[in-house]
Amino acid sequence: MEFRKVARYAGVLGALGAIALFVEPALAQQAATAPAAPPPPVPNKGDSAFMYIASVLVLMMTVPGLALFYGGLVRTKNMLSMFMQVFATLCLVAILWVLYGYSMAFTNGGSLNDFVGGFSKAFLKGVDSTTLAATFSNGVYIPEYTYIIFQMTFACITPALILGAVAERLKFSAMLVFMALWATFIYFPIAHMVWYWGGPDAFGNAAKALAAATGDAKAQAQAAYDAVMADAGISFKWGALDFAGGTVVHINAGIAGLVGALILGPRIGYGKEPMPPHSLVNCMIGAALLWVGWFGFNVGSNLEVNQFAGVPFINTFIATCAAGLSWVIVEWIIKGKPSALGMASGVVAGLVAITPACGFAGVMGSIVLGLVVSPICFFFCSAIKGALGYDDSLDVFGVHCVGGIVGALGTGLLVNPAWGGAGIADYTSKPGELVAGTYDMATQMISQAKAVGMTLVWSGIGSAILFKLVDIIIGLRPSEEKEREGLDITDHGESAYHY
Amino acid sequence: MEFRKVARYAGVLGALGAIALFVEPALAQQAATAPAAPPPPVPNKGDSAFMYIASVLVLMMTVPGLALFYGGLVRTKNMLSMFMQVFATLCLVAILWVLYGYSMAFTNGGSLNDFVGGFSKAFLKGVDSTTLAATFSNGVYIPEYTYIIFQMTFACITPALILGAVAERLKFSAMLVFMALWATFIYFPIAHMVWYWGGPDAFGNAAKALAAATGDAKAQAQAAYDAVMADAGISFKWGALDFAGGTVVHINAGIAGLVGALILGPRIGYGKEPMPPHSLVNCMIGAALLWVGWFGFNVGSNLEVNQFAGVPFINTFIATCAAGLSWVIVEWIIKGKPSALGMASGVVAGLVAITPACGFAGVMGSIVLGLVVSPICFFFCSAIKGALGYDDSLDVFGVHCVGGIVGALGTGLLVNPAWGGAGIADYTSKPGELVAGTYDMATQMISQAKAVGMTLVWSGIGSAILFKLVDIIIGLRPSEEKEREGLDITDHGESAYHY
Amino acid sequence: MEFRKVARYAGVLGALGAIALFVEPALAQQAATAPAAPPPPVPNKGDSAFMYIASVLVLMMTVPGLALFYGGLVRTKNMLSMFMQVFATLCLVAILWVLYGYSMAFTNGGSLNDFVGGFSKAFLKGVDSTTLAATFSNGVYIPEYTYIIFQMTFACITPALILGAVAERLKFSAMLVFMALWATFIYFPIAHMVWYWGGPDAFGNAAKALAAATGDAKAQAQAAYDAVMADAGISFKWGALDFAGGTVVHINAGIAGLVGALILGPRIGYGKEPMPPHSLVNCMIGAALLWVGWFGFNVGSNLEVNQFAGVPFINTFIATCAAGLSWVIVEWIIKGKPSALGMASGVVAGLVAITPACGFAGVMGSIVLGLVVSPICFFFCSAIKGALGYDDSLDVFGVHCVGGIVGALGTGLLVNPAWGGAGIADYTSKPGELVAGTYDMATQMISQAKAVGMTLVWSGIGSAILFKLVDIIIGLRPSEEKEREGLDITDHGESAYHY
Amino acid sequence: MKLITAVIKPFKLEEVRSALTDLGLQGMTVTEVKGYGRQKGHTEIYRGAEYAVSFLPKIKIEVVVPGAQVDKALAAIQRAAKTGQIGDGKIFVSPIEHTVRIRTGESDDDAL
Amino acid sequence: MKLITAVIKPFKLEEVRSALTDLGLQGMTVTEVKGYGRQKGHTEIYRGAEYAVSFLPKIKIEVVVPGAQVDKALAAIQRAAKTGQIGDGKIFVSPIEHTVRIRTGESDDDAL
Amino acid sequence: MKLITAVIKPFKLEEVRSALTDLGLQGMTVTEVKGYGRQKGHTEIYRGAEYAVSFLPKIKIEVVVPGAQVDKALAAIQRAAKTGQIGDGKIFVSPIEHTVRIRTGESDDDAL
Ligand SMILES: Nc1ncnc2c1ncn2[C@@H]1O[C@H](COP(=O)(O)OP(=O)(O)O)[C@@H](O)[C@H]1O
Ligand SMILES: Nc1ncnc2c1ncn2[C@@H]1O[C@H](COP(=O)(O)OP(=O)(O)O)[C@@H](O)[C@H]1O
Ligand SMILES: Nc1ncnc2c1ncn2[C@@H]1O[C@H](COP(=O)(O)OP(=O)(O)O)[C@@H](O)[C@H]1O
Repeated sequence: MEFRKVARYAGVLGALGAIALFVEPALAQQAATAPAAPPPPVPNKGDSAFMYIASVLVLMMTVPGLALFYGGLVRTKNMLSMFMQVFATLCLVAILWVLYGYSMAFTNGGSLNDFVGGFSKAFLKGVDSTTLAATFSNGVYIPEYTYIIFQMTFACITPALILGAVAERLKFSAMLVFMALWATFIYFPIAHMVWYWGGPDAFGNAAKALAAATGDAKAQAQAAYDAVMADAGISFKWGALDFAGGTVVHINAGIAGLVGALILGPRIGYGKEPMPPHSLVNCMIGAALLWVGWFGFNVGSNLEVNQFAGVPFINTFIATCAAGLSWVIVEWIIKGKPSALGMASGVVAGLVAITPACGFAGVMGSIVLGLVVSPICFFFCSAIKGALGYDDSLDVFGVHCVGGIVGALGTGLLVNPAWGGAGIADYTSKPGELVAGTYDMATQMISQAKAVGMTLVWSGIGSAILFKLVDIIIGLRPSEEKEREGLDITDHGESAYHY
Repeated sequence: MEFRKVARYAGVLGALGAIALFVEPALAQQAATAPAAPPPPVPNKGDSAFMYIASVLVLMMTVPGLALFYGGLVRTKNMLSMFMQVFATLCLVAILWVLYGYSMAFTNGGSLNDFVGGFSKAFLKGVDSTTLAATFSNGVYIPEYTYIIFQMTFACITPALILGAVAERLKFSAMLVFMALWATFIYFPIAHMVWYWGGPDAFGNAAKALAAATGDAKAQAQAAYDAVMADAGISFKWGALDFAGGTVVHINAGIAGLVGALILGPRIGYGKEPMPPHSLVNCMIGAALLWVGWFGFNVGSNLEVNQFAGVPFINTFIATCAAGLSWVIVEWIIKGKPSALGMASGVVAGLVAITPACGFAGVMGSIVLGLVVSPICFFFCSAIKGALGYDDSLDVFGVHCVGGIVGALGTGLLVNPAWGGAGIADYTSKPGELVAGTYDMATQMISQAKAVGMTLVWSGIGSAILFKLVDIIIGLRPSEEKEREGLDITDHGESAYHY
Repeated sequence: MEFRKVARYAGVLGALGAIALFVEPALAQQAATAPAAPPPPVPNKGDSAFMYIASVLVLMMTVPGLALFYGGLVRTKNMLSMFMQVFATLCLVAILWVLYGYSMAFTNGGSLNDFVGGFSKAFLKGVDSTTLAATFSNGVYIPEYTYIIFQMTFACITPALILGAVAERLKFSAMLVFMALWATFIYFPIAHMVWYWGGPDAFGNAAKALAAATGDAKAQAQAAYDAVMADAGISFKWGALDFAGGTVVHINAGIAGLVGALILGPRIGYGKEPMPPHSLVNCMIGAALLWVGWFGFNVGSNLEVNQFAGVPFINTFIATCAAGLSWVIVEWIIKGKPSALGMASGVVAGLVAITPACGFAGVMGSIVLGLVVSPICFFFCSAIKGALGYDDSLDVFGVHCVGGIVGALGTGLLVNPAWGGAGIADYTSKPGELVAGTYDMATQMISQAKAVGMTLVWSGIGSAILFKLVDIIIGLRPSEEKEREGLDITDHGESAYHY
Repeated sequence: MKLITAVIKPFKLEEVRSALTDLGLQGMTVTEVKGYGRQKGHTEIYRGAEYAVSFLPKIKIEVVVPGAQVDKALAAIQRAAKTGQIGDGKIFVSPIEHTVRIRTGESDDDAL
Repeated sequence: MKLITAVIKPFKLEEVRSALTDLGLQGMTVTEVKGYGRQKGHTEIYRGAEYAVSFLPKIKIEVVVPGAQVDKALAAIQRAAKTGQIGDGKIFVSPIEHTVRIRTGESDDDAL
Repeated sequence: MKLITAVIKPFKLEEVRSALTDLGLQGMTVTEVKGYGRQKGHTEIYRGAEYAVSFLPKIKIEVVVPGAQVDKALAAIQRAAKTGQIGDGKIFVSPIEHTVRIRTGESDDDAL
């Protein structure tokens, strides 16, 4: 038991990434004061195989998964629009990612390093088949391309999530411009804040060097140690836990969606005309593919397929089951019938909530998290949305943002070793031995809350500015007549079906 | 050639599982009489990567695969009902699995051990990231979580298969209660009977210890040896072969479906009104995803990705192709046209039949099995069903049970080394060397028949009791008016499509 | 940098395969003159795991991927026909593959060896779990079954691609006969010409032996060396580069499709009645699944998951994104609206173009290739097709053949190390050290053009003969009345939808 | 000639069709429609939002018959379509002045 | 009795339905149709091929009313369905000679 | 005014539409229907179970024309829709008493 507790963590906040080039200058520098460098690590083929498939799975979550989940929920006349917006967002952001996004997220940003990286790897400069990225285990590396690809799929799906909130009334042209801006000014920086750090070996080596240093070398080693610790995003330094992107992905996209829905205003006829999902079948296929792909998302966030990979896997499975059932039961009690849309919503809410927690919680804790998240999201999607009257078309806020917050806070509780959680790893006190650090609930919950708050503020305000900007430049909404006719015909000149 | 023949086996019956905790007390006890224990085995990352993806594939078989395959075949008004029933069964059984199902299937059940396990691992007690599960190779282990997850996906899809037989007329509430009971009293015990054993190392070590023992120690070693051999499910001890679950999954669900169809009675209008599939497109997408996912099911049942993994893979591919073509050709001859539904049915029949045989048969044998299974299933789905007049809505009996029986018996023949089969491994006479045991067709066919009969009886009678019970408590069928209106609206308050 | 440049190549043309049985007689013979043979290589489990999943992904490209992509584009009345033709082609060709296709493609064909293999491995004779296939790295092998399976999925999808060009007017019976012939006389030979070679170790060992030989042995070693070099398909010997099958798969199927469309003539009503896609949603789901599965196709073509596997992966991702956007933008400019079908077409065009180049190009080169291919394909699908008036129903020629040619020629340019490409490996001058050979643009472009031309001629003429032959024997097209009613009912006796 | 338009419950189509063909009426045209009437619809709920679906699926049969056969046809339809439950539907009779069979150009009663 | 047939814009269905029920008309039958008229359609483009789609989705409402209510019904429909934009649709009135309620056999005005 | 109702083969819609517009008729309403008649349907087989599908897809065109144009319209439809094969369909003419254009309130011939 002891072993597991310490091992499944993620440094301080370091959920996903933590790329460290094997021959990164900063590290080389410290290596000078450390014992002779070990031979370059060789990536394990099992890890690589897993990470590539995980990336494929996250792509499948986006297309066709998310496109179907969202597309099934809109009216027939906007079905293709939904598909096109998801596809185009994916294509656009992937290209930005290799041009400068990866660099903005995962390099040192100099004086702005707390918030954003720099451009030293723009156009993937210096990346080739031999460069490596750190994982969360000392001495274990994966090819840097593998890491770039896996992270790219995250960068692509996150903005696409926003589309559900503004569905059926956002012009395609405006959407493209908004997405380019949003990826650049919101996503890449937040990814940097949360996921950029030096990696376990950098931490461990610096700590070892410091411990070994005596006399004059002590001060130098301390400085080197401090430099390594400081070379990370601000959220990471706060020590919040987020295994697979609850904040960076779900809270981030969810709050941006709410802001978009408020700025665009409700769809014509909202609250007056019925707007039932045009194909709940497509919606459920989409939900199923999201679930299937989410194992790439969550388990891939372990960055290697070591023994601990089973933990995020089983938690992702079970929390989702619990949340699916729990939404359906709440609905049964309150509305009189358990609905298929409720099942789909619960499944997604469960996946969202377990995302930050999946590597930290115990299996029973995951069941509880799943049971809890659905009623809360249900309440936001029906009561709160109804009361406030905003038109978050497909409940991106109610499911992703609210579910993400439940998950982020739940993570702080469920990591508790006393409750079957994995505890928090300590990379520095006994480097390489995976000893668990101390866990204090209050401290941890404050860290979690800070990370949540930071994301809500940065993404909320930033998205508002960007939406307004695009509205001024090219206008967000189509004319009333076009919106009535549907975006499929007016934006794309096509109809989804000709049965 | 010699090497292959001995190596692709599976102990006695041990198709899938054979979990043995590395430090399980019982084994440790015997280890005392054996030479010093080797260092704890380290799971191979390639194996883990493969098993996780295999589990994802089996999930994809269930949702959206099976939901689409079944959903496409019902009438529009019951489409969401089909999806909901599959999703809810999956969610429910997965939770039961971690609560007590895994323990009931894969622990020693004391005096009931022939038929069912105990509750020593209820709530996954004692399982963590360091515990291991045995594979079919001496000295090769995978993380226990990996095994729990993989087996969980089997536990989830099996009851969902039943849903096709009682489609369009089983109330959602009754379905939930039935599934909880069925998993508990039928599936978990049968999984125990067929798949619970001590693993190859336990067998081998006991045999080695026995061989080495002299004098007084001999009797003690013999007792230890007998204990290991006895610590297995009854079906396993009979020595039937079932690589990936032909009995536990397909015969089991198929006979339960027939019983359900008989107890519920035919759908209103059955035989009078046309009930054509509302979307053969969805049905074929479902069939394709079943095929795709079945590689996780069948090849994953090898539990590791060693050189023998190619055998179940290529057999699963080829038998399916042969069965797809063969159904279509039979139909062409008898009905005048080769139909898409025939292709989908043949594909599934082929997958069902090859499931128990995939790791044992040769490639040419698999083609024969595929060619043979489709005409037999076709005969049951058209002639027999028509003659007897029961309403097995989606032919769960005709395809899964009949196809499963063809496969189970075919396995006994095709394993024959003289016919290109793999032969049956002998873990005890030369442990660790994968020497093939003797093969006798008559003996083997009797074992196969016993396993089939056992499943038919246990599941047939048990399911009848459970269906009746649920009928008494809450009633299985909706009112006539509700059935006419369709379960989508009456059970779930939704319509599948609003084009 | 240096390391990467030399390493990602593929021998001379050797895109995909290069099977060499570890104990193949020819090699054993040379080994006699070489130093003592090393112990038999053990396949890496990570490689095997990856290759099996890659094969599953290519199956998923075919069904449901391609079936949906094509099916969505036809009219409702031919939807099932499209699905059936894809499924049946897959089943049929897979069986031919294990019966004799693999042997025709991947064994020595004696005097015809330049063009086709022999029948020494018919019925998979001699293949078992212990036989191995070479990869592109010295000393790295995968199980031969793995290679057979992976290549089988290619053999299945290629003929299925043709179906789009002759959609809605090819009888099912004629289709079956044509496909059996086409696989046999076009696909298996072309696969042999392009992908059959001795593998890196055969090359390297012969070269080493030659270098070490002195005196009399020199001539003998030279002869042995020449024999190894000569034991390859003709296209391979020309030295053209094709990483994952641009010629064998896309140009080959594309030109066959054009020939078929010309011989069958246009659909009744073509150019007069509107023939809009009956479900662009299905088309886009299909495009997404093609994309998802294509990672199996392209990255699997690396045959192992070494560090270089990231290159085809990221290129496949990024070129596709660029091509998707670029088609949409061209359409926006020329036709006034960016369409969903345009996005789907661009995505597929990008995938086609990057297929031969994915392991050779740099990431920025891949973006350029993606941006370039879409306008060219768009031009063929609209202007050229319109001008010439042939009815390539789903633009198989315009997307697969044209896109394939763009990719094949682009590969010759983008492999250029000076432009970020990987350079061309030299297996003989410094065997085992992965030193890059020289690159000369003119030479390389001539090789590429020869391979393209060869494929166009063999497949173009061969397909014409086969289509004519089938037309004479059983007739290609249904009666006018049947074509009007739709093939779903007239060929298969079913309707796709009964909403 | 009269046009008889019957709005019936969908599952009654087969019975009505065969009742009419038993009378020797060889042609009819059928449309899927939605009906609003006394039969109450149902409520659909989508993530908390409830919609009253007041329109129910019905089948509309249109059959043009020679004047002499109107009464028999009305009786036949009524018999076949009746369940006695609310929502069984309506039959309307309206005049047709002229009929043409496109294939042959025959007209009026000959065209039926 | 008269049959009032109104072809309207789809999103006006709810308003027209409630206008009619406000008049006490408890039944109507609705069909999804495609209309061709002055309102121009749109162009759809599929891989370069352009199709002029001249038919637009419309809703056809059929309601049989007692003679006395025709004018009120006409006025109500017109009010509810009007947007003032081209394509608002048409209303046609035609005679109905006989009506039967299948469930009860009641006929004519009693059947409405 | 008369209502001309034509039930035709689906692929003839375009020809009939353009034949009518050539006459200057600017409006019509089209419905997808299923027709039963002399033209025999087909059999569909689902896993052994055979269904005789007696209804075939047809298109129903409704066009209201001023009395003076009825004959020309009938002739035009007949010409355009004819293939000479069984199942070409029927044309029915019935009276319309009143017409309203919703947008403007114009009525009768002005509304067409
Ligand atoms: N006045 C009417 N005009 C047109 N159709 C009507 C009218 N009244 C009823 N219908 C049609 O008849 C169907 C059945 O009517 P309803 O009032 O529900 O039951 P019942 O026929 O038993 O009185 C309705 O759904 C509608 O399609
Ligand atoms: N003569 C007609 N016969 C039948 N339906 C018609 C006729 N004229 C118009 N319609 C229907 O009315 C709809 C609206 O007509 P349109 O000419 O577009 O606009 P408006 O009603 O504003 O004049 C058409 O789409 C068509 O369905
Ligand atoms: N008496 C009728 N009333 C209504 N519709 C009819 C009638 N007779 C035929 N039809 C319609 O006309 C179509 C064609 O009729 P059918 O008898 O098949 O061929 P034909 O028009 O060549 O005589 C039918 O499918 C049906 O929709």
